Amino acid sequence: MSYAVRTPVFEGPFDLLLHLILKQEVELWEVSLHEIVDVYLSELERMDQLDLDVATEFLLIAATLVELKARRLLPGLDEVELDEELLRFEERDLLLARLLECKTFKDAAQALAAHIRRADRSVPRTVGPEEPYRWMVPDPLERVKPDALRAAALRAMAAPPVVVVDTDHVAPVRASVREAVESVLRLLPASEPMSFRALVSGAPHRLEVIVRFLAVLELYKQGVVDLLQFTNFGELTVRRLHDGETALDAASLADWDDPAIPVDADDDRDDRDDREAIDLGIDDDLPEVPEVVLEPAPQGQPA
Amino acid sequence: MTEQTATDLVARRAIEAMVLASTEPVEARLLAQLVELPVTRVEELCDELAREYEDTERGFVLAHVAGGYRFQTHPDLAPYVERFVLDGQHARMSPAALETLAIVAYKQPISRGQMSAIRGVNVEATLTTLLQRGYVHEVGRDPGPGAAVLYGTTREFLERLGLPSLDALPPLGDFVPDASVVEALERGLRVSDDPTPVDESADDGSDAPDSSHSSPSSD
Amino acid sequence: MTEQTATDLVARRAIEAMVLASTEPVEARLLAQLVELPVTRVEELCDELAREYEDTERGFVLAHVAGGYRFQTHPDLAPYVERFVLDGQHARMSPAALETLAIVAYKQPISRGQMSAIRGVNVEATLTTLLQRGYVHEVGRDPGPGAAVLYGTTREFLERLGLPSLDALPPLGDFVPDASVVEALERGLRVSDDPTPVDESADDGSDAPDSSHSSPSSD
Repeated sequence: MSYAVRTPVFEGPFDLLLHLILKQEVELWEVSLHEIVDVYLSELERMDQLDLDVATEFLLIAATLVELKARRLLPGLDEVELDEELLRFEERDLLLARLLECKTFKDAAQALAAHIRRADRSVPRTVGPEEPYRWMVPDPLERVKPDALRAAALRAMAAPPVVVVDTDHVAPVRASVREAVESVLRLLPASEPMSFRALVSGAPHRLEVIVRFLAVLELYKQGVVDLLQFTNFGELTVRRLHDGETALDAASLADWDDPAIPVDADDDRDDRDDREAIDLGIDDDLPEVPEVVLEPAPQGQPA
Repeated sequence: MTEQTATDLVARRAIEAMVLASTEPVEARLLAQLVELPVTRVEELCDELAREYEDTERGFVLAHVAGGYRFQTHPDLAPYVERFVLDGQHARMSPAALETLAIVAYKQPISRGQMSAIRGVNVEATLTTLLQRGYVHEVGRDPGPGAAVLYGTTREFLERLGLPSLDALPPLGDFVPDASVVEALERGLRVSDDPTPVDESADDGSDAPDSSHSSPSSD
Repeated sequence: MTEQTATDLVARRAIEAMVLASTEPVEARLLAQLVELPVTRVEELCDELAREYEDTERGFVLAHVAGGYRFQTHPDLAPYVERFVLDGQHARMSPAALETLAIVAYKQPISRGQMSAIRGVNVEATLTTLLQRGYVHEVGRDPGPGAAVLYGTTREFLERLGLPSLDALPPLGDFVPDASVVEALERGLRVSDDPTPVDESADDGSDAPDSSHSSPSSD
């Protein structure tokens, strides 16, 4: 499926996501989360100039999407605790609810626009009374207090909005793939294989499970571990390939955790602006996740 | 002519004169006070007048806008009036401004943070525009911690939309996406453990390059 | 309906609409041009309209005054119109006008370009209103290139506000204007009068709350 989404400038993540999902409406049976995630991320990548505030929200949504996608890769979803299960649906539903709300107001805005277009066809009479009465009209300034004038001056000269990234709604849950790699290496026995489930048994937060999974993939990529899985969605087993420490590719690790450093200098994507490289590239096998800051409970739930 | 209708006639004429002389929509309450009739009667008279203008194909209408009555040109005559009143042109509103305005209209009183949450982007700039244009204003403070400024729509907003009051806005429920859209969205975000098999099969195929079975030397 | 009367009907309605929306009496010649009929025919139509209003006991008349046709209140209703006007509930200063006036008050002498730059919208319409009301007047010319007209507040402004002098304006305090405001003022005189689209959003600049159509003699 190819998307010619070159078109509009998306106003925000919901805009983009709505566009991506509803665009696929015609191909309803082929709709799948991973495609949406991929296209979303590649859209994000193409936006070479993201405002910081816009970027934050885009990244939050991206993180949620990646998380949704990553869940499919986690084994034994059917056995996770009920709490987790509920939480997962809750989060997905929250995103869904926000999308619905956004769509609702988009359509409401259209209705307002229609009212305005209709109203624009009429011009109100504003001339007021004719001469004999005109001089009787009280002067509007007589009702204005000097303080109101001062307030108006302040309003007019006030600084334009200072862009403040509102991070209140971002839960301070941080997980680093680099740290997860260390944890995995610490936990993984030198000789015998270990199930992924066991590897994440001590992880208190879903996010850590996901990041630990990414860490395992990274180790796999670097040839430190081998992965065994006999059936789809079956138990995933991790086995250390070599005894002792293998030299880890630090750059590759940095790739995960340090989005500010453009690690793809040798990349052939030449139209990228490295200064603002917010690398969520999906050129590699998996979405690279920058220092993941997930948002378990975004504000602004629909009323 | 009975006394009753004589009173009505004077009231009707007085209403026409006062509304004509006004620069703003005139509230029925004010008209009622000046013609010394109940507000409901004044409203009836205004309705009658409006119908009469329509029936006699006048070039103007008596419109009920922003809580009051005003004379305005009949929309049919827009081509003439537009050529004539050159500086009456309104600035167009961006889609972003309209969306934010819709949110304020339906959710007022509402804080900036709440607007941003709904739109998924910072509404700072659009809100400033709306404030400057006078469609939106501060209506209070959130009693909660932080005491966020709450915003609501203004009388200018109603005038711009040509609506008598906020109640005349179409109900928000009219815009809630229908089932097919909801389904499309739901499907778009479906996680794999959802029971529908359709999704699963689509995944299995296309997810392959992503799965851990791919060759380890991929880098 | 014959073709002739259909044309007449449209012309009649268009005349009503244009005269209603106009802030000045409208010349028959201008009306004739816009409805594409001979001037004499337009005059006939206006006479017919005037008679019709009289016959149907409207509260307004179509008067032929110096300069053209205009709607005005029927003399019978003078007591109502007077009370209505004196009541003055409809005389109000738009937020846009107040802001522009405030900028002039605190930053005079100031050019139109500078006002537009500070407010982020074209102040043309509001400034015209303020000039007409006599709150603001020309106080000089910028010595720099372009020689932009500079404006300041009038004595009437102070009187209306009940202030002895400009020094009595409440101080802005330790308020630091935004950098863009400072820049606009410094750039000052190089700012051409054409309004810079400071406002990033899709505003096309016209001064919204005030742009309520036609010319701004809002009294």
